[in-house]
Amino acid sequence: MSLFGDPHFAWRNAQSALNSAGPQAARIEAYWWLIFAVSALALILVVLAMFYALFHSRRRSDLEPEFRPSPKLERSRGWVVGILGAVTGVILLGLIAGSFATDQALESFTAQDALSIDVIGHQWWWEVQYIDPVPSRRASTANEIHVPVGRTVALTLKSHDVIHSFWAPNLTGKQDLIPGHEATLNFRADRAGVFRGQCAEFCGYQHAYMGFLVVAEPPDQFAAWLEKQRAPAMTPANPSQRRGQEVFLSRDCALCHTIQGTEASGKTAPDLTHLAGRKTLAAATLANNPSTLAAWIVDPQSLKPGNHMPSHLQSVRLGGDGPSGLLNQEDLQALLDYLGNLE
Amino acid sequence: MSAEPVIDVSRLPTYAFGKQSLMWWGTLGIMAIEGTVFVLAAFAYFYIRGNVGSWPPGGLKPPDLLYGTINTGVLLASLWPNWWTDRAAKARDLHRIRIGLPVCLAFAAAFLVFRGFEFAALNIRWDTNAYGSAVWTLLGLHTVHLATDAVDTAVLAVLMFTGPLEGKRYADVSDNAFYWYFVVLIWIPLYGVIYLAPRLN
Amino acid sequence: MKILRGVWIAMLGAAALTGCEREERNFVEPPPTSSAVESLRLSDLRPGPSSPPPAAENSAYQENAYAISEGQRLFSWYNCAGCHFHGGGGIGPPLMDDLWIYGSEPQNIHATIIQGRPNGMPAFGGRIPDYQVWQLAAYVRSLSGLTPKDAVPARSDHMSNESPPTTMEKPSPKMTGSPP
Amino acid sequence: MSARQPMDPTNFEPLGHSAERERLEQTWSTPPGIYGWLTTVDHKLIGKRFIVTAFFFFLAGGILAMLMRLQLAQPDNRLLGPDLYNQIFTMHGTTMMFLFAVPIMEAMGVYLVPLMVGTRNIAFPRLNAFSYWIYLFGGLMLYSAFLLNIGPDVGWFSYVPLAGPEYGTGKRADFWAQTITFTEVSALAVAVEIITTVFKQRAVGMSLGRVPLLAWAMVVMSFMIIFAMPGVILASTTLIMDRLVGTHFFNPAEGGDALLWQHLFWFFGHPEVYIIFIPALGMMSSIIATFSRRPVFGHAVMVSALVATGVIGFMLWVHHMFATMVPNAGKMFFTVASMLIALPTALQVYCWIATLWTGRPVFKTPLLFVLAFFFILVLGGLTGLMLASISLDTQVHDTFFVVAHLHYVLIGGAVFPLFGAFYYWFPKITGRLLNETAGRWNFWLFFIGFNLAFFPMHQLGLEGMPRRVYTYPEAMGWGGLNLLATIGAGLIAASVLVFIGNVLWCRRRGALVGNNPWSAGTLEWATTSPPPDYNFHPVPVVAGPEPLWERATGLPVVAGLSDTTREVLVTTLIEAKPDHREELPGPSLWPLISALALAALFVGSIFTPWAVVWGSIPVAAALIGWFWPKKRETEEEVAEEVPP
Repeated sequence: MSLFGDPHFAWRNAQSALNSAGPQAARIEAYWWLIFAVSALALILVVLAMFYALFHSRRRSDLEPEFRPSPKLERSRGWVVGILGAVTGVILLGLIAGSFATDQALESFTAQDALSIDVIGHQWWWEVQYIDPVPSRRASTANEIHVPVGRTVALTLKSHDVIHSFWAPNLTGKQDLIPGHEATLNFRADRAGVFRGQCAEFCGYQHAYMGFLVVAEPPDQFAAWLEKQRAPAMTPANPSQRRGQEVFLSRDCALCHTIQGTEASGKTAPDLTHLAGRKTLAAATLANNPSTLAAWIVDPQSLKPGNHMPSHLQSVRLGGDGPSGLLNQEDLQALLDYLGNLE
Repeated sequence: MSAEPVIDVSRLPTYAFGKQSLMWWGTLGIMAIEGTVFVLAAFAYFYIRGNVGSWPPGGLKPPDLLYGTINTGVLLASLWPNWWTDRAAKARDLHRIRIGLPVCLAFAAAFLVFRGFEFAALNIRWDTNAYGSAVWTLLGLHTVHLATDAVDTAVLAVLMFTGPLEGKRYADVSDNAFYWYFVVLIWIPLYGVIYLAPRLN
Repeated sequence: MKILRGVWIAMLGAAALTGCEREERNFVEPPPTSSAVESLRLSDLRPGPSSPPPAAENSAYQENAYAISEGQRLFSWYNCAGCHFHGGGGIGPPLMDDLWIYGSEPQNIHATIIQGRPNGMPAFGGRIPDYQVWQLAAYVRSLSGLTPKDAVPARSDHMSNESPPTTMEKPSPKMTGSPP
Repeated sequence: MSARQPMDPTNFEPLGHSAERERLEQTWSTPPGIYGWLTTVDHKLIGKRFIVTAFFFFLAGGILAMLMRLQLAQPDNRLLGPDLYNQIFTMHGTTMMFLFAVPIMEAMGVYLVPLMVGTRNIAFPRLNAFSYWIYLFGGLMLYSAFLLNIGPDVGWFSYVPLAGPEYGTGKRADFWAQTITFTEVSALAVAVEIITTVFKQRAVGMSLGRVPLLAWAMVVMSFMIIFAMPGVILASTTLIMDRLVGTHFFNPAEGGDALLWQHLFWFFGHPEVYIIFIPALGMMSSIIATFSRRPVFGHAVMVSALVATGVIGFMLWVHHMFATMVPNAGKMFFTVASMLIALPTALQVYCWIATLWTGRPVFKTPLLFVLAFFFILVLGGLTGLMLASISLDTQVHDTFFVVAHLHYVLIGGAVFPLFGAFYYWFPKITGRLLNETAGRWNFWLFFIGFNLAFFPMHQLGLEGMPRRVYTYPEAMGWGGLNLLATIGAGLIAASVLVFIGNVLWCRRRGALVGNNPWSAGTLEWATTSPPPDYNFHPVPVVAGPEPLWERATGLPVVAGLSDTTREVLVTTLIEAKPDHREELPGPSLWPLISALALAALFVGSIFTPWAVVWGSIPVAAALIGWFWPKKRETEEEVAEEVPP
């Protein structure tokens, strides 16, 4: 079952520590190649030494144990072992120095003039808040972080429930989000592109599908995007959409979701003000299009079992007439119309 | 071919005291384990403290000193009868052991009674906040040690009066005192953590 | 060896009989047997066969740890705590005591949530899915100890001063060993 | 070994002592039948039982691993849902760490250490029986819970708050915490026994410098258990209290801290790795020495390296927390320690290579398993260096790279030597040899399957695949390597089946090879294979680290130990001079009863705190019954008593 028929979502190198797109990830990648080379060499030498020892040992048919080896021979071998030990120690010190240098380099990327973003981990999605001193200029979105190319981004990471870990390997290393603590993480994207990230700390049933996108775009494009995010939601443009909005506000949707400019102000689920502008649904799990959206609304529990979006399967089946009737097909179609308009 | 016996051990004693004996090493191992538990529990206490501005948190009163201090006195005093009984055991003096063990037991009982008051004097419940949880755990952990050693002492005391008695029991009495020293000595830093640390801000 | 194995099997059997539906995680009502996704992707939505009336299922929620914890989550998500707080009551009546104005059976609580009650309790019928109403009912009942104790956690991760005063004594920490 | 036996392995079977032997037989034997089975205190029976039980848990954990690999073999797979998958990976980790790896290393110690140091039983034999029972009950409890859908589902590390009262719904995490408690009690008891045995029950003349490397390794392991397990005792106790009686250790809203859990858990969790690894190093040394036909090069360096590893092993735990907000200055210390711990292991590797180089290697299956170590463990150790770097760790931490690393370390560093050890000591335990051809199949299937299964995971991790995911989207492009890994896992399963078949066949029909088939040099081979109930008669005296190699004919022996009571010789700590005789207790039902009482307490305390209060009464009663002397036995002993 692939929900990503669209080749646009082939993410083979979009979530890779070996395809850095910013200075932080690049520094780590450089250290990786250094330690990889040293390690590969060391491994080869050990294995070669083992084979050399095996086939150049003094093989005799006589298996009489040599319980008191000649002290002279032992001493000369002792020198070899001692020198090897010393060389190993020096190499280890070199690797430690390299590691510290990398740590230092990462710390030295200053966060001046950084773009501040709050990221809050929820079971199993990411809340994203663009901070601004002027309250009305704040913007809220979910699972998709747009950043300007070439400008440092300073994330403030918090968790709403359990421990999560924010990891976008193309940009920088991961940072845990621990309830009761606040963490920061800086990164910079040096080239435009869509990168994927994922929760890296086991957080329950849908740890596997707790993804997000980092969309790095040229500064002007980013500014336009952010301006759009600050605006309230589009108003319904036709009767079907109006009905959809009514459905949204009168059913369970509005208890958890917010749509700016309407009465829907639930805080426990993703902000849907500009839902239609996002590339994915359900924490970078599904491509965002009307059919996946319909599937997600009706039967989220078979797509992401255990997640907190309520199932409406029964409601749809009962056609809205049963004791629990919430949503009939027309309602659903209207709702899709409305949500599809929330650019 | 036959192996030649070169070492005849038939005249060696069949039991021994202190670090010669197996049981002493077993007891030492247990002390090492439990000592580490106490150290880590104290670490947990200070770790929690590190997260809070004032200590105890929320303007709580520190634990009242009275019973804790009385109890520390009782514990330190109990070292003497234990040491006395220990010496009696090493001298294999059954008469003195029969006096010493009940005295040790009386000290342990007195201690357990005061310990009840100590819990009340903590001024907090275990489920109020993390500070409460930590002090209850420290105090509870130590109480468990006291209680088990009290039971140990009681069993040995009964055995000393009723028999059957063999030489090894004297070593047991000595090891019992050895363990008691541990329980007392570990209390002194604990007293500092529970009663004094909250007073040093 | 055989005896031991027998004992173990007997124990297992006994435990299985008493049932561990307490631990079942029912993510979806009804269970996800359908291929709703495939049918939906064709974009014409076909309703499936209607499922049995849900009232028959409610007893399963009352003993189920997952249902109670979901109820707890929904209690805060749907802002029940806004009036009832964490069970202590405020604008709405307290839920932790033994006083039930409209009855303490799951059905009563279900009805209260669905229909609403005079003096401020809104009707949630048609707003939240039925299975969630049962989960909420199970949680509300757990607040006054009407569900099995071992299906309910001792505390939650919020401030404790609003939680029910527990009557249990402190257990002594488990024994870590005594001199052999 | 096909060539001439360098010494007569039967030289410890002096003729003409048959009456004495019979009396010893009677004194040390385990009663027949089921009663004997339940009451035995013979370290060999308990050790065997421990090994077999741990191996069963290895199989159970392996089956769980196969299920995981099947689930991950293709993207978006629906074979297992997240609920079941989470239980399975938690069970796999918990089983392998707590029910297989640590217990089997202890089990090898329980079986081998008394034989290696030349004594007749382990110290505190009833405690030994007790530690087996409590371990068995813990394992059965965990698997019963799993079969009843109460299997823990929060990871073998049980991070709070996910494992805490609010998010860890039901009783699953409690069963995890209590399983840990069972294993702790068992492991700590065995650790104390092993230390006491090696320190006080060595053969006369076995001064500390002559203690075999495996016995040293077991001592270091035991010390690590003693200082590491308290961390997880405290962790699991506080977790249960948070869940059951509402304490707030891990509730940030009331001053608790989720990071406290991580500190306590990893203070135990990292030494745990070395608890598993260090005994394996000892097995390596035993096997390499025997098959190179010479003592291990640099005995003193080897011992120091073991001790250094044990000490530094306690200074690494924060490297599991590099992605948390622990201050960087603190983390740097752990980078240094985590890198430097490679040094003692490197030195040991060099010493082994020097041993092979100056020796005359004999290629048998045990040696093959040991040689694999030089590739697999060294690779795992090198990836460990990568994890020691804070920056690099933030990229690979909690990804499949770490899954690869830890399996290279634990399978390469412990399971491969362990399989070598099975082949090596099987003739000791049964008197029969395992089949050599099957052994080669066993080895090559394992070696190839292992690398196929785990090497691709390095790349998966670098390509962004996190650990503990029950599935992954097809678009990530991880499908191919995952399929390869699943195929490799299948080969490992086949290899283990070959091994089981080999054991089952050779247990009854393997070649009978005498007492010392490898003509090894250490004391466990100085008695018959399998050893008699009393291990040695007469009790040997040693004059070097490889006593069987040093003296071509009969070693000097000890005389004068009672043959009507279970008497062992206690020697001094450093020089191993005779100090006194001590009688060890005989078979008893009390260890089993005590274990049952304690198990009832532990299981009950999952459901109610009152179980601790009421449950302690039967526990105390059982322990008193255990220690209470029997009148007749005491009288007998008093008659023979020699006071100090």
